[in-house]
Amino acid sequence: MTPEELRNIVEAALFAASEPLNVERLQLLFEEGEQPAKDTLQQTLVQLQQEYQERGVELKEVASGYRFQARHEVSQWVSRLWEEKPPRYSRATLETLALVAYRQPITRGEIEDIRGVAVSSNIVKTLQERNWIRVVGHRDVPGRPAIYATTRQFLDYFNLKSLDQLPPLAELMDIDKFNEELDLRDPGAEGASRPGDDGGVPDEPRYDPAFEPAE
Amino acid sequence: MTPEELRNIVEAALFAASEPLNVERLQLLFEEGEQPAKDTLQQTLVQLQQEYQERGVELKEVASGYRFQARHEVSQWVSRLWEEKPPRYSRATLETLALVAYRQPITRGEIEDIRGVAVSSNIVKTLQERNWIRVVGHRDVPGRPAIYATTRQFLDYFNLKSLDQLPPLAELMDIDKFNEELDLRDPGAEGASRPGDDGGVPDEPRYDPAFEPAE
Amino acid sequence: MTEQPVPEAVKVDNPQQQEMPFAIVQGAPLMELPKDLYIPPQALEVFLEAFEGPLDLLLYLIRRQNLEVLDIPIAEITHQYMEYVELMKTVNLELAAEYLVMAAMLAEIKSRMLLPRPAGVEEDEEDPRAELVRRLQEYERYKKAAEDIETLPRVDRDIFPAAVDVPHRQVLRPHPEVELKELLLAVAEVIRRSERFAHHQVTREPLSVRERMSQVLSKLHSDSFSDFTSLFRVEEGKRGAVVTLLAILELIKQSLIELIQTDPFGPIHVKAVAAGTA
Repeated sequence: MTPEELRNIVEAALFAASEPLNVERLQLLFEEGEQPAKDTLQQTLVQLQQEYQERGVELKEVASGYRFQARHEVSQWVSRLWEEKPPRYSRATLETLALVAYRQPITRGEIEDIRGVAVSSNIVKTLQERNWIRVVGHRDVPGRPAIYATTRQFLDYFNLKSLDQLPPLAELMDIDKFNEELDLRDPGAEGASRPGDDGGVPDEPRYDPAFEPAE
Repeated sequence: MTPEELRNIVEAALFAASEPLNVERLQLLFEEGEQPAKDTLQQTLVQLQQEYQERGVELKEVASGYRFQARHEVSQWVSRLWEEKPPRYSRATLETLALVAYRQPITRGEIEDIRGVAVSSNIVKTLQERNWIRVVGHRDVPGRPAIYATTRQFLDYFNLKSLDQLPPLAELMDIDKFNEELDLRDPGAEGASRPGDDGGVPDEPRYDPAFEPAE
Repeated sequence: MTEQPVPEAVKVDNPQQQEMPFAIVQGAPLMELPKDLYIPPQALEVFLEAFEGPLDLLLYLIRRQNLEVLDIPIAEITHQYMEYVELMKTVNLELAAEYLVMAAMLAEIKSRMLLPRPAGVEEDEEDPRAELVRRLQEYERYKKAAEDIETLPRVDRDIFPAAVDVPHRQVLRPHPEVELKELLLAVAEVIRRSERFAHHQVTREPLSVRERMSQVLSKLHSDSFSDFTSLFRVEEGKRGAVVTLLAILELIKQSLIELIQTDPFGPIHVKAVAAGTA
């Protein structure tokens, strides 16, 4: 097989697939024993990315692999292909999604604690049906509540390669500093027993999608 | 708008659309007053057709307009994107194969005697089409039944050099001991209570080399 | 999926965007959220739907007064908050429950703030507002994160993946995969079954002999004789010869092949008994 033939197969597969393809998936297009090496496929992908650099579509790498998509510069024209408005999501849905994305793995109860309001089953169901979040386990407490995490499809949908491409979370002002500013107390007093402290909120998502088992 | 910008818009729209687009439809991508002439769009389409002449996808004119499609030459690989999940063999098929392996050369009647139940022609046909068993002769009794044996492909599939690499029957018959050994050798068996395990079938190798009897 | 459009009222925390009517109450546009405490009862539900819960409402009240979260005038905010909660109770009890919890928290903070601190006693106790501030800040950062996610480019709205047809698509039906283990379990099971229920005792020849029987059989023709010695291979040694001989004897016993020797000590010829198709 010549490099051109290989490129054409990879190109056509990426265009024809309804979801992003990674190198492992591309290998499966070939009979056993005829599979190109991963390095070779990786080079082909880089070559394609270059060949499409100046065109209307680009080869974009997202969480679960590579996909061809309309280049940002032309999307205002392309969007006119569809008359229907794209779906919108309620604030409750987006806030729940944000909490799963930034605080995963997380239970519904923990989401409710932070939002201060109940999370409806519909929202969780909607997010699961969209394949944006999924149950990754159960917490070992009474009731064994489900623990949720985001999926690769979530990242794919938002054009992201990994969770750390999400916009950074706003800084949370330190309570110690707050106590100082209130000027009610000794400035030196350490807030040794902060109420509700859960051991510190990580600024970075703790969940690595690379660990997600293949589906 | 430069010709390249126009080409990129048309290219992206053709790739993003789920149905063929004609020149009139392409015009609608643009604001009124900014719509390119039909001739211009027609030229752009011809240009795109030429640019994709040697690639994995081609711009094809069909009844309702133009669409990009995978080129015929690559479709055998691209088709594997939708390869169905392999089915499983029935127990009757596995037992028939197992008896041919262990009791060859053997007729269908002899297999039926041991299994205590009829062996359907389909099972024998399936195994012959797979090139795992073949007819090596006919028994000189009324009806002249075919005698079956396993093939080289059968050995290759199971990664065996010869049949006596299979464990002897006597060893297999001690089923409890045998099961225990299988469990010990099966690396997947220990993951029975993994968190987040959704009951999916684990990706086990189809042949465990550790299983091969020592020579 | 029940995608509700985000109500316009979501924009309440951008006070400059007040040209849009916040709600239409009995035909009259309500241009902004009420600044005083009076909410027309008909608008209450719309008003509540604009908020994602007590923390959101509290944040709104603080932001509306251009206050830093850190400088909450608890007394004033509590007072306003309680007024709203009173209104809610009359309309939507279920929703009010969560707001009531917050009201209780505000009331507690307020009471603790009112109590005089005993002079000369070093308090280890934190400012009673600390927990509330922590929760408000925590909620606000995820509220902000949700807004950020909303603005991310996304498929269906900003991202248009390419999709092409495969007109010459072939239907590929792969063969089932079988593990050796499955095969071994199958044979063990079938033999065990046959020994338990049938008169039939399955003999257990070494597999090498059975394999050789197949090989010998497939080498022979029924219409012509082969040389007996051609069945043996020197490189297999004694063991190979024994296996082949056992296989030939078993094949003769089963009347699958015949041996012919015309003269004593003359060459032996062998052929398959049946006119096989192999």
